[in-house]
Amino acid sequence: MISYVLRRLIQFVPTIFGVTLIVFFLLNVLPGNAAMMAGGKNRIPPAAQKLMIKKWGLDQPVYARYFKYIKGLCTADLGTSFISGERVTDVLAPRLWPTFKLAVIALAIACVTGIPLGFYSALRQGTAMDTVTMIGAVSGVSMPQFWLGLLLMYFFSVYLKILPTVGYGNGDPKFIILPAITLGVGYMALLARTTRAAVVETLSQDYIRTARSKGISDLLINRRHVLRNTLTIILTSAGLQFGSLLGGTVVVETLFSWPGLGTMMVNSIYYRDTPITQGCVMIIIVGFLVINLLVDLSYALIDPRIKYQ
Amino acid sequence: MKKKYPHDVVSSSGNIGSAAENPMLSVEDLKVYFPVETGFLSRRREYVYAVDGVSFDLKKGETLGIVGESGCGKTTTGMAVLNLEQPTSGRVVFKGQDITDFRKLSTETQLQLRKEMQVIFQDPYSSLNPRTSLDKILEEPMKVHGLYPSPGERRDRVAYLLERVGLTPSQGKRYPHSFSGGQRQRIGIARSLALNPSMIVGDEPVSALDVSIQAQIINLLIDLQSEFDLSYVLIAHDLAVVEHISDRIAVMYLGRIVETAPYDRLFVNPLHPYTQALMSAIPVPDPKARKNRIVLTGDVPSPRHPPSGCAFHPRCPERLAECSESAPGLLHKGQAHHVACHLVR
Amino acid sequence: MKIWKIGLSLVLTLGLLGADHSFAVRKGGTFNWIAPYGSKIDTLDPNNSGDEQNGLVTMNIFRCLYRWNAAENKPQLELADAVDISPDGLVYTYSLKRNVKFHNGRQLTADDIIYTYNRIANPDNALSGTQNLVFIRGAMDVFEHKAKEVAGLKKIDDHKLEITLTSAIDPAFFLYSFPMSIVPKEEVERMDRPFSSNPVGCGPFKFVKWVKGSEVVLERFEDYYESGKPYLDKLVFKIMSSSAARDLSYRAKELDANLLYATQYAAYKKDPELSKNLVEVAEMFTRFVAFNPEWELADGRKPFSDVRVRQAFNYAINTDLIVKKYAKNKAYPAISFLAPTTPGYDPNGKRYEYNPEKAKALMKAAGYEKGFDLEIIGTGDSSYGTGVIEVAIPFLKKINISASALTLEGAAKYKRQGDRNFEAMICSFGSGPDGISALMLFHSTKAKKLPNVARYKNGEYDRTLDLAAETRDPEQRIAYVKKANEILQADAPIWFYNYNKAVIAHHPWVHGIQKVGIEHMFQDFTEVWVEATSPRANAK
Amino acid sequence: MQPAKTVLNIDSLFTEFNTIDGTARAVNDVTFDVKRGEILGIVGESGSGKSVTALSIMRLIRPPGSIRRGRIEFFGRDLMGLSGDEMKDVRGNRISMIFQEPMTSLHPLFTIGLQISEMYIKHMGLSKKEAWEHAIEMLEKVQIPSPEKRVKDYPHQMSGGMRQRVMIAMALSCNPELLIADEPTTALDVTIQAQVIDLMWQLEKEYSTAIMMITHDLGVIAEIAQRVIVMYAGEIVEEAEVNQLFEQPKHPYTRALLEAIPKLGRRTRMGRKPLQEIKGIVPGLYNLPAGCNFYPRCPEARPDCRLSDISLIDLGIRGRVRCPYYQGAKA
Amino acid sequence: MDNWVKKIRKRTNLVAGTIVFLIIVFVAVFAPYLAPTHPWDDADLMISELPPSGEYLFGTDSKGRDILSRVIYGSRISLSVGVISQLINSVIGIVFGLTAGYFGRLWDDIVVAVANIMLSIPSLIFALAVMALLGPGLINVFIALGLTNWAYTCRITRSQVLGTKNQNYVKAAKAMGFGRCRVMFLHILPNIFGPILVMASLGMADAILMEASLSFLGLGTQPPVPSWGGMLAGAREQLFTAPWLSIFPGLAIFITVLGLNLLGDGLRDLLDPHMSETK
Repeated sequence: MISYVLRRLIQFVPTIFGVTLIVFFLLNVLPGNAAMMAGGKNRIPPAAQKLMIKKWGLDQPVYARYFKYIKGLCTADLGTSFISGERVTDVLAPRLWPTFKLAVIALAIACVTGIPLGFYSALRQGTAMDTVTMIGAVSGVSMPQFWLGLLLMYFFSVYLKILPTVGYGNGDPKFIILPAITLGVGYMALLARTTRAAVVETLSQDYIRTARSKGISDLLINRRHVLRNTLTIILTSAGLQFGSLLGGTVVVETLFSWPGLGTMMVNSIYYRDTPITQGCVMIIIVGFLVINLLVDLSYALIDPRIKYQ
Repeated sequence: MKKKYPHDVVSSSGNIGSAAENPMLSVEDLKVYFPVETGFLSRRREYVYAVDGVSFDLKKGETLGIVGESGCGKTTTGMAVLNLEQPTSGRVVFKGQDITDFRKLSTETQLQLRKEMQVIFQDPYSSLNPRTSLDKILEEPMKVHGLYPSPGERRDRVAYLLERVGLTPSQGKRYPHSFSGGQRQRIGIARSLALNPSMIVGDEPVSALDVSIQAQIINLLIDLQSEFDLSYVLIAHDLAVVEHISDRIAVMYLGRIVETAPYDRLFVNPLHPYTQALMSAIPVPDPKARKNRIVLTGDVPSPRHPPSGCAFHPRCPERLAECSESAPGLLHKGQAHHVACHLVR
Repeated sequence: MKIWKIGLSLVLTLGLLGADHSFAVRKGGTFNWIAPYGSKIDTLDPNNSGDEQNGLVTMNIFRCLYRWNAAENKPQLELADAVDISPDGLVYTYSLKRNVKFHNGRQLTADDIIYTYNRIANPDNALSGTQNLVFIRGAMDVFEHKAKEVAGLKKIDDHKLEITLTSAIDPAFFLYSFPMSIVPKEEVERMDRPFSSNPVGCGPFKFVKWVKGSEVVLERFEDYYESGKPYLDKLVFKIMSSSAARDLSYRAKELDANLLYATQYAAYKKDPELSKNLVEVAEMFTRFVAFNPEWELADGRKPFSDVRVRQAFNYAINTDLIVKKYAKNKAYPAISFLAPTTPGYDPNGKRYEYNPEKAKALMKAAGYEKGFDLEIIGTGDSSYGTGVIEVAIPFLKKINISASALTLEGAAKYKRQGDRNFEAMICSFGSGPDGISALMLFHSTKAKKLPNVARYKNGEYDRTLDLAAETRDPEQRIAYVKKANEILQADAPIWFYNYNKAVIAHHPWVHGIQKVGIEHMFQDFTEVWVEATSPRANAK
Repeated sequence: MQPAKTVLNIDSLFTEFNTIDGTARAVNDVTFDVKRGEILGIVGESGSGKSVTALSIMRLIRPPGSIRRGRIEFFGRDLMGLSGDEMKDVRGNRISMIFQEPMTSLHPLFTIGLQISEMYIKHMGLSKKEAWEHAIEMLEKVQIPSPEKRVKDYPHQMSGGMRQRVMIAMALSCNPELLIADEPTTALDVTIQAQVIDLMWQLEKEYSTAIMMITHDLGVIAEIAQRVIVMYAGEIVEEAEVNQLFEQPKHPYTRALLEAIPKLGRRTRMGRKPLQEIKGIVPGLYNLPAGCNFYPRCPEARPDCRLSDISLIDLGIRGRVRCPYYQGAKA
Repeated sequence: MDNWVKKIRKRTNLVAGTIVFLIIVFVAVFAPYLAPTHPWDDADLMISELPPSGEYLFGTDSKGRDILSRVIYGSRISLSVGVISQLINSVIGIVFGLTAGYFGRLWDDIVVAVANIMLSIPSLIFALAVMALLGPGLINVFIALGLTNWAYTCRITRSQVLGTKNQNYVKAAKAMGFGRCRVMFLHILPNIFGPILVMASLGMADAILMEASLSFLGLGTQPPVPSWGGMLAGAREQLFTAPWLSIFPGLAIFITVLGLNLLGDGLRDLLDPHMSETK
């Protein structure tokens, strides 16, 4: 088990290098540079821009910069932000927790609602309830997040006046509810659909028939026999889609003034603050990889057939 | 890894057909191991010893039956002969040509060999491409191999094949899903005949069929053999079927041949305890024949960790002390009867 | 010799307060304000960023040598009580205020100003304020690595500073803006925490915390040099780029004031309650479409090199209707470039009225009767992005110009702007507070910030502007500026769209929101206070 | 032996599957009974309706299938009239079932101990611990070595034969009156099959449970059954005592089936003769032929066989047969 | 064949999905005949931002254009974005997935690694970077979205190939000496096409929404050409002041996504009732 984890962790390395390579070169070929954007509306004169470019090493060829970056990476040095001049690690560190918290709570909301919903509609295949769930799931997927976010804000903050509209509120749990729901709904829809498919498949398995032939109640069959087996399928899908959940934080964080990584990443792309973009991508990717590792490991808890030597 | 059979093994054999001829197929000390990677930094490799030193010959026009329980390596042997599995070691000689390293042969030779050797599979459902019509299934190999170059000839050939296996040419436009299991097996047979092969490996060709259909296919296979001058390697677990079709039978257990003999010798005088147990275990459709069977204890061991010495010894009712220590070689007991057992000297 | 002696005028303050309420100011309370531009604040090191988003925060933490007087719409002395100007107008001697303290308790001296300006000039720091110093003697030498310190800065004593200029211009316009904020050396060079996220200044508010991506919290600096100010206990900047979200937050009374976009402006105007407390100002930003005269058609003709085509463009579009319907009156139709609040603006200037017939005639005269295809680039901004072009498309169609819009992301647009790789481009530029520097944008050789976007070349225009810059007589200067503005109008190197009308809505309990023409968001919170009816009147 | 007492009595059972292809009459007017302590063999090819009959008895037919009509009397009580919960008390407790695929019929994610103890918890109300003890006991009865260790195993850690023993242990754990075994040995190797058949013999003697043995293998039937029902295309075509069936098969289908099987040693003794084929294919359940279902394939068919449905002829102690010409054919 | 007709008729998902899809295709193809006005040339500022009425069924936008016409024309962009980007996705995913699954070994390792990398880069970020690199424009939207999501298709294809390549008909094809390409593309691919098709139909929905996201960021299709996403984006800040601006394009997206989902589900049921949904 431990050696399996170690091996997986080592496998992270090439993936991370691959991603940095792709992202680094993609960012490099983007038109414009940080110096151009540095002054905001008060553009910086071209001469000063040249100086900045030199200072940031943007005048060096891209491969040289990449190797420098990788060298830094090996010593856990993610570089320095162009704009603020602070170390990337210092900039990112305080934004990790809010994004993590948001993603996890959104995930929890999605799981708590999506899985039972999918389960329920699978058990009532072909009924009106099933159709309603399906349509609900599709609306969840096709509803733009800013729409949902604004509607929730209107309903809960302006109309009911029970929740704050935006902000982080020092970690006050009231503040996370709306952004988490907004982020989680699409994911919930996805989980509901995956769960439904998985349950439908599981229900046709021989061992479910065996369980029935034993005279066990449907409740127990569903709760124990079906759910357990379905979990692995749901987990895989949930893990793979976690990337898109993280991607969704961009819109939600911006809308709700949530101090997370998503906003920072988009802004850093806009301002061509590549060290920050790289850092954000790095964190998101490590997050994705770790989540998927955890998913794989949790298989071992659910499925005794999987052994990690 | 160092378990080896003595190399003498089946040298003279066969009772049907002209014994003077060189064998059509000759398999020598064939081993097929599947690597299983375990461990972390060390990258320890374990092997599944699927086939562990199998040797046999097949003469022109002969049928060799290979029987054994699941996991004994009979299917892998068949696939290795066809080069659908890469042998780990040993030699496969077909019509005098060493084809062990199939990929190293020239493309032309490969194509030629593919034409000569064909296969019929067990499961009639998975062995036909569900998205291809019957005509295409039969025509495609001809096109690839450049047989019957004109469309008309091909069409005639397809019609002939379909008729020969008991289908009608008008069914050629249909897709496999509209056929029953028995019909599909006929299609599989027709396909294997499309290229005029000289040898066919049948991997449990009748075991998935209903009893009433099984007889049809067995009869068909026997008829086709003489008509097309075929040699068969027939892999099966049902001894009764094997006895009915084969000229010679090899009994496999855990990757090795434990006994090989002409069909009649084997039934009259099975020498290996495993063969005896196998034969006694088969339920006979005659309630009066209920008898005291040899019921073997335990399960077939995993080919990943085969027992020491004779692989059968943990289950053998007559095992000797030496059975767990050394593996017996195949001994010739006359009339092409070979057996690998310490009891038989 | 002229002495400006402007202390912080109590009279002025009272006048301001008296204007919109009749009872006494109240101390205390938290004010929730916004940072509406983009969803981030990069840095709170004021010298390091020219972005308004950062500036609207840092200007409340820091103070510059000068400050923008919103009421009089011009810069005024801030950190000095008085300034002596030499007769040739090249040497300025400032008598600094003696009661200015940094938030770390240390008093401000002339050294701090010298340190700050040297810091800005030093090219190794790559700070964005550099451009504002070029008029000080020796600044360019530092900038070009020829000297270590700006020669024109001299400390006479702790509270006397002498600045020598290269030409006789008013430094106030260059030294009032937030990138020129005075910073304390010991805090900037601290190793234990970066200055950019732990700013220490001498302004009315002290930095408390910055939740990056979410909010910046400031609190009253008790030792601020203007006694009794500021009134607010706490000032919170919520970073909110979505105007719809801001609207909801404002309606939920979580924000005390809100910057409105066109869509909300129209809605607020209609609402009997919300329409009561709107503070509108003509901002010194002009939105326009710049033509590229170098751009060639396939047949080698350069349509925009012909003044008739450019004029036709101006005549063809019903600008008033667009301002009314699309911008929902949250703008003023433009007459030439200079904004209404900028000196030199002529409200009676001749406008290009909507006259499609004349436009057609001009096009015909120029030989473009059949028109041409035109791609106009811009960003996705709602007030000066490609949306405006979409509205203009049907008008241009009538003079046979088939226009399309290409929305570019900011950096990509700037790249093309810099490379002059466009046919026409919609943008927004500051058109104040100094008419000369604003019009310099179209000077063929001296365009300062970025090369002349419209590649406009007119000897007369250049000469007029040069004359304006050289003149010391204010009246004459304004006259030259006006003239240049007129030439620009006549030559039409751009389509003059509108000047922004910036609107801040505030709740009834809020007092002291001013009209700030340079940028409405640059509110000086020393003046702002809230009544006890504020939901946050007593929040700490 | 105890006096023959009827455990189960099936009367005119019809089970259908309504699918988009039409209605499949999987079980068509099936009537038979099972007596205490006997092993009833049901033999037939795929699609003959034997498994559906078994599932109908358990009332485990899932949509789109449904029991159209018929009585399923278990000790005189019609199971069709029971509520869902009452039926659950019967299932596993009084009637239990073993399935064909021991690989897939056990839940892969639970220990076999848990899967067996579920039965005790549900039907006997035992505590988890007691149930666990019983599970170990039961494993011992089905001759699983070191049961106290294996009880914690997961199905994938066991061989096919072992798994089938577990299934048997589970089925017998509540001492049911009727055990339905649906092809219990088909997926097993012959040597393992022999073990399982032996085990079933022993258990049957010990518990005197009535067993319904469903299989397509006439050899297995001959080994284990006392009475045999032959099914074809959803109908019973013949019922007879086992010796009688093999010695004097009455229905042409039974006869053809017996002839079609290659028998071990036959070639060696008598030389190779072509196997007796049954021509054609098993008819699809969606479009059964008119008249006798076997008519198109019957080597002894007569023209009038296709005219009207053939009813099952009761021959008393000689069983039943669905062929009016059984005697003539025999001749 | 009769059977097929019957089968299809009984599949409500498939039928409903197909109908919705066909309607949208119809609307897209015949947009000029269906739309009451030209979606941008007929703009009239005098009628800007009118709520839905008898004259303007869906109302008008802030630029004085009929929203109904724009929604109708928008189907062209949104649909072509969905179809073409999915086509690119599928081709890339299939080629990589097929070869990786079939050849195995080092190539498989490489493809799996690259696919994992692609999966771990948030797709919006990747598309954003590609768009920023290529510049805006419809073709570039196709390319950006086409390059973004192929990893899912690749994964599905690969796992399907792993399951299929040991099928006996593949072995039989090999045994008959068929070349690798023939085996891969003529024997394996047609049999795993079902799940890929399902992926593609669901991916289309994704792509339409992604185009919307790109439009929000000003990187989608170029004005004045309407796309649903672009319309939504433009109306983003007017959700409460002029709700009709976003409701109708939003509904159009919803209906299309619903239709494509139904179609995907239906196809899956039709082609393989036991395929597990992994996306």
